[in-house]
Amino acid sequence: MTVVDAAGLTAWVHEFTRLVHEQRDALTQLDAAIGDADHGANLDRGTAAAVAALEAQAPEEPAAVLKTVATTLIKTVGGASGPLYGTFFLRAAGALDGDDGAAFATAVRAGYEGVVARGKAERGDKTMLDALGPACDALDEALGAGKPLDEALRLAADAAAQGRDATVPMVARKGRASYLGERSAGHQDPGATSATLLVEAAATALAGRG
Amino acid sequence: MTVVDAAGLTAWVHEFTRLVHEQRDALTQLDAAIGDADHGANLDRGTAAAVAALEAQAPEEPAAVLKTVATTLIKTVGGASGPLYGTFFLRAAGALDGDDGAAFATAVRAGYEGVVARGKAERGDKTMLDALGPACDALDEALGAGKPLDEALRLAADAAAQGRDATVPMVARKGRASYLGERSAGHQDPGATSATLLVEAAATALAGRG
Amino acid sequence: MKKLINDPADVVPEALRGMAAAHPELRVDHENRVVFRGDAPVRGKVGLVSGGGSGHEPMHAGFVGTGMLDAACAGEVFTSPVPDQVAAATQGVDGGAGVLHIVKNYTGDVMNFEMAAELAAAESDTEVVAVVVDDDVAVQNSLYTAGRRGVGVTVLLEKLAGAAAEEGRPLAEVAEIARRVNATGRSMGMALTSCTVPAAGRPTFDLPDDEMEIGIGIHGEPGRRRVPLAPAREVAEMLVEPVLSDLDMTGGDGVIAFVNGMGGTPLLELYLMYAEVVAVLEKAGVGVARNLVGSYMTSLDMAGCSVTLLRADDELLRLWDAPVRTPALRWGA
Amino acid sequence: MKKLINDPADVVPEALRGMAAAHPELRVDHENRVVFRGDAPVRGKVGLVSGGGSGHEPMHAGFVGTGMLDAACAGEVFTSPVPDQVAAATQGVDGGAGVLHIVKNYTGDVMNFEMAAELAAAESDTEVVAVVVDDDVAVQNSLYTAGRRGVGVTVLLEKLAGAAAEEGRPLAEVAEIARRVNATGRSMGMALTSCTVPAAGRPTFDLPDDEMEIGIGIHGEPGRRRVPLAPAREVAEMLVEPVLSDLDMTGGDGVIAFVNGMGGTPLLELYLMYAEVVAVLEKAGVGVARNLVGSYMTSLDMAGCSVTLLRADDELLRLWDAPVRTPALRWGA
Ligand SMILES: Nc1ncnc2c1ncn2[C@@H]1O[C@H](COP(=O)(O)OP(=O)(O)O)[C@@H](O)[C@H]1O
Ligand SMILES: Nc1ncnc2c1ncn2[C@@H]1O[C@H](COP(=O)(O)OP(=O)(O)O)[C@@H](O)[C@H]1O
Ligand SMILES: [Mg+2]
Ligand SMILES: [Mg+2]
Ligand SMILES: [Mg+2]
Ligand SMILES: [Mg+2]
Repeated sequence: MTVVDAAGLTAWVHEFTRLVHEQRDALTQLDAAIGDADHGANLDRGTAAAVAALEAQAPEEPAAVLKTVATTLIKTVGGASGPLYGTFFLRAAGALDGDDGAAFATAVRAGYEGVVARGKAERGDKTMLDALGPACDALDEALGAGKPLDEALRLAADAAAQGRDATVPMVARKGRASYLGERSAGHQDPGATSATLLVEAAATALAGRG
Repeated sequence: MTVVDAAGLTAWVHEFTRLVHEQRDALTQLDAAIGDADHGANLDRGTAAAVAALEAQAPEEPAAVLKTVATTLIKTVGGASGPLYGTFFLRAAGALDGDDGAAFATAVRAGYEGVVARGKAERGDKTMLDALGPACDALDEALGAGKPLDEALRLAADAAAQGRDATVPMVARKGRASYLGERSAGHQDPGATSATLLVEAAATALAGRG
Repeated sequence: MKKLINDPADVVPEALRGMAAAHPELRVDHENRVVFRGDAPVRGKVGLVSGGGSGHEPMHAGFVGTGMLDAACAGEVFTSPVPDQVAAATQGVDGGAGVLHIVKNYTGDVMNFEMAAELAAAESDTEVVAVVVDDDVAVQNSLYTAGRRGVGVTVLLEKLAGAAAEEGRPLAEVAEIARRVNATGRSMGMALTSCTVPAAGRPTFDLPDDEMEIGIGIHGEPGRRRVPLAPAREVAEMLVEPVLSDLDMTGGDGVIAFVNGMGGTPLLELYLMYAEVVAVLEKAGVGVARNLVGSYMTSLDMAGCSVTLLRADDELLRLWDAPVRTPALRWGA
Repeated sequence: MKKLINDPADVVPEALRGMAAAHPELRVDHENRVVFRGDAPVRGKVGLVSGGGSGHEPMHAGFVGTGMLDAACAGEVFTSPVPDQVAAATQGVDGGAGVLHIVKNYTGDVMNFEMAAELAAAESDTEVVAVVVDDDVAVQNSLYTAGRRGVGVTVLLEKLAGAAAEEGRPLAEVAEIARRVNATGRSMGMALTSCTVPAAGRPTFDLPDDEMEIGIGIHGEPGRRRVPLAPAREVAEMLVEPVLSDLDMTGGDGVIAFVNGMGGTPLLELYLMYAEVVAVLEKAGVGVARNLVGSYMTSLDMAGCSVTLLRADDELLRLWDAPVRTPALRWGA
């Protein structure tokens, strides 16, 4: 069965957009505490633009969907999260080869590695990597263990959420929160929070596909 | 008996200074409501300087006391109340001729007329004239009726207080409060309030002199 | 009260100390609290003296220099300077061609400058002419009131009369230009928040989060009316329309348009407001010949703005474009 | 939230419209949100491009003009511009002598400028060199963190590198001057109040009436520590001392001292602060060769200030004194 097609990826982006819009103020408030109070506005603007671009073009190729999202995010978000989420989708688009769950997992991991390369952060630095990394690991592990994509994505979303929660006590070493030093501890990272929405959106949008 | 001598006038200025300092914030708050929130600071600065000048010089002539106060107020207060109170003391100094209650009343009325001339306001415009004017009238009337200065000054202070209270419903036609138009009604005029302190100070400081 | 100050009583002399350190090209008389052009008095040039309460920075000291003021007297916060200060300034800028006093129309300012002129007349034979600025359309003009306040036009007038004086024009002509500027310029202001006078220690007025004051002055005087918060687009209309209906600004050479910040409003918002003001003017058929956008005549930390329009003509535009070299306004020099 | 705006989403394009109207000598590309010198690209001159989030006005667009920047990219409020904007700016200022990117050290700014440079390299053969400004001593500098932030030195660097480019110096030399400026300048900032991001609608942080934040950035990032309110005299010490202990500023030709307002602080207070800063420097034996006092790099409506010191030498002083003609900085031209 075709698990990952243009429609599925488009649904993923739509669902991510919906969640970001819904959580816009919450994301901004998290960013206000340890950053500059724009993360919700940034992603809301970017994801809305990505949906508009997909609607204007409706790419037929799955990789083209991801590429459109990537370039739109890069063109419209700015800040740290724009290039990072943009790179995520760009690398995922480049790595997408096939239409099953494993192909999706490979693409997502390539995206994650793109974020690592672009942002030069590590897990534990209190960034979106702390949600994305565990999610990729959980996805690979579940698929490797023969679990269906549905269940694997659910596990990935749970891992992302756990990773997100684990950012609370961390002292930030990258991004704007790092300027706060010790004062950054005790706050949840906004990027890890939005990244969890991204994985959550995949689990929802691709549900029932395998 | 010498009713009005340098010591008496100096005591008057001291008492006025004390009252202004005590009421400084109240005067400023009245000015905040319909002006620019500086009347208390202005008079506190000026009267303190006047006391300092009197201490530095200790003029022997009663008129010289009033003149020192006048020039010091003009030099240090600024705003509307500086020239007006300065003119009050300057004209009073010029008109002081004799040392009894009648001489004092004449001097005070000359001061009042100086304020009228300098400020070009009338009674009913919601200014210090609304306290000074009734005080002068009451003083003249009481002395004319043969009352002792003590009692006359008390009546003058009461008249000033009544005049001050009567400014509350007035719509200001002069000074900064006039910019508010109808919105100036319902507030007590700061200058009428400080002028009442001036008359009150005379009643206190000159008490027991006749 | 949150301010970068020490003792509230020392704000003015301490800020003057900073001005003196920052601007060695000026001369500061700390005793009299007067800021002079470094080269004052300029022989044969009409001397321009202005001044007023402090708390409106950069006005007036920031406008001292070539092509604008020769001296500015700094009163206490929101309190006009005293006659001695104005007299010292007058004497210090007298280059033999007479002195122009530029006085904003407030009871205190008018009286203190008057007394200074009386002092000057008694003590020297310097010719002094005073021009009183009264451009605020928020205030009714009448013989039986204190009259309109002097606000934004003051800045434009100091520039334009300063340029005329710099050209070597005689006192009568400089004064006549100043009067013409005052006659053809009008302003209107608004506040989003009150200011806090240092010596008072708390906001002059309370303004709920969803309201603004229209028709405020520059001393934290409350305005004529309080209205619900509105978008910049509507604020621009509320400010421009009363100005246009007070004085015909159409035809001729357009206007000098001045959007002024009250001290607590960031430049981002002032530029945005300027775009809205231009839109209102366009609709009314009024062209903009020159403009000035920034916080030039402030009211301490008040958030808000004012709009000033001045009907331009050839001569005023030439004077506007003439070189000016002061801490706050500088071009062509 | 009390601001002179319309829809919070439109703040940046609407303010750019006002800038374009106010400054006909500049050219504004509204699609890309880039403000250009009117005469860009200047043949044979190194092009200077900077930019960053909006909300810091007059930085950067207010520094576009002769002797300073060739183009400024305006991102959303507090959000770095996107690569397309920077690429359009780069292309638009390329006069054949290469382009210098002046980038403040924030993760987002650095990445977006990097991606723009990659785009430029792929699409043209314009030589691009980036200089990253990181002068904020409130932040620990380490390879393992995001490093120090770029703050006040950016303004001085844009002036100094701009003057070098205007002289016709080649890209390598202009970049080397920029790097030298960055290496010899340091800053420290503080806030009395938070700013309010228009899209967020409420203050980024809460600060009690009797406390202030020391070591804040220019994006409403909270500072390193919160301390009780203190007089200006002590604030000056808290800001100057960490700067002096980070970098030796004694000897040589003194410093360029820059007291910057954060947007909501009136000039009166900035001059007062400058007097206190000079007093601290005097005690430390540091002379001031040049100064700049005003709100040049703001954080929306935040009340507060920052102090920047730059160790001067003959060449830097000459470049500082060179003519500059921009909306916000202007002298000698
Ligand atoms: N170097 C980095 N690597 C990975 N993620 C990062 C990095 N720097 C910042 N981030 C993420 O970006 C988020 C902030 O995004 P956003 O607020 O949109 O950008 P900005 O910090 O430029 O305002 C942070 O919460 C963090 O998760
Ligand atoms: N023209 C006038 N004649 C008499 N009194 C006046 C006049 N104008 C103002 N005042 C008085 O001055 C008071 C205000 O004084 P003050 O606050 O010190 O000066 P300013 O208005 O310049 O700030 C007013 O309350 C009023 O009583
Ligand atoms: Mg952010
Ligand atoms: Mg007052
Ligand atoms: Mg006053
Ligand atoms: Mg940001």
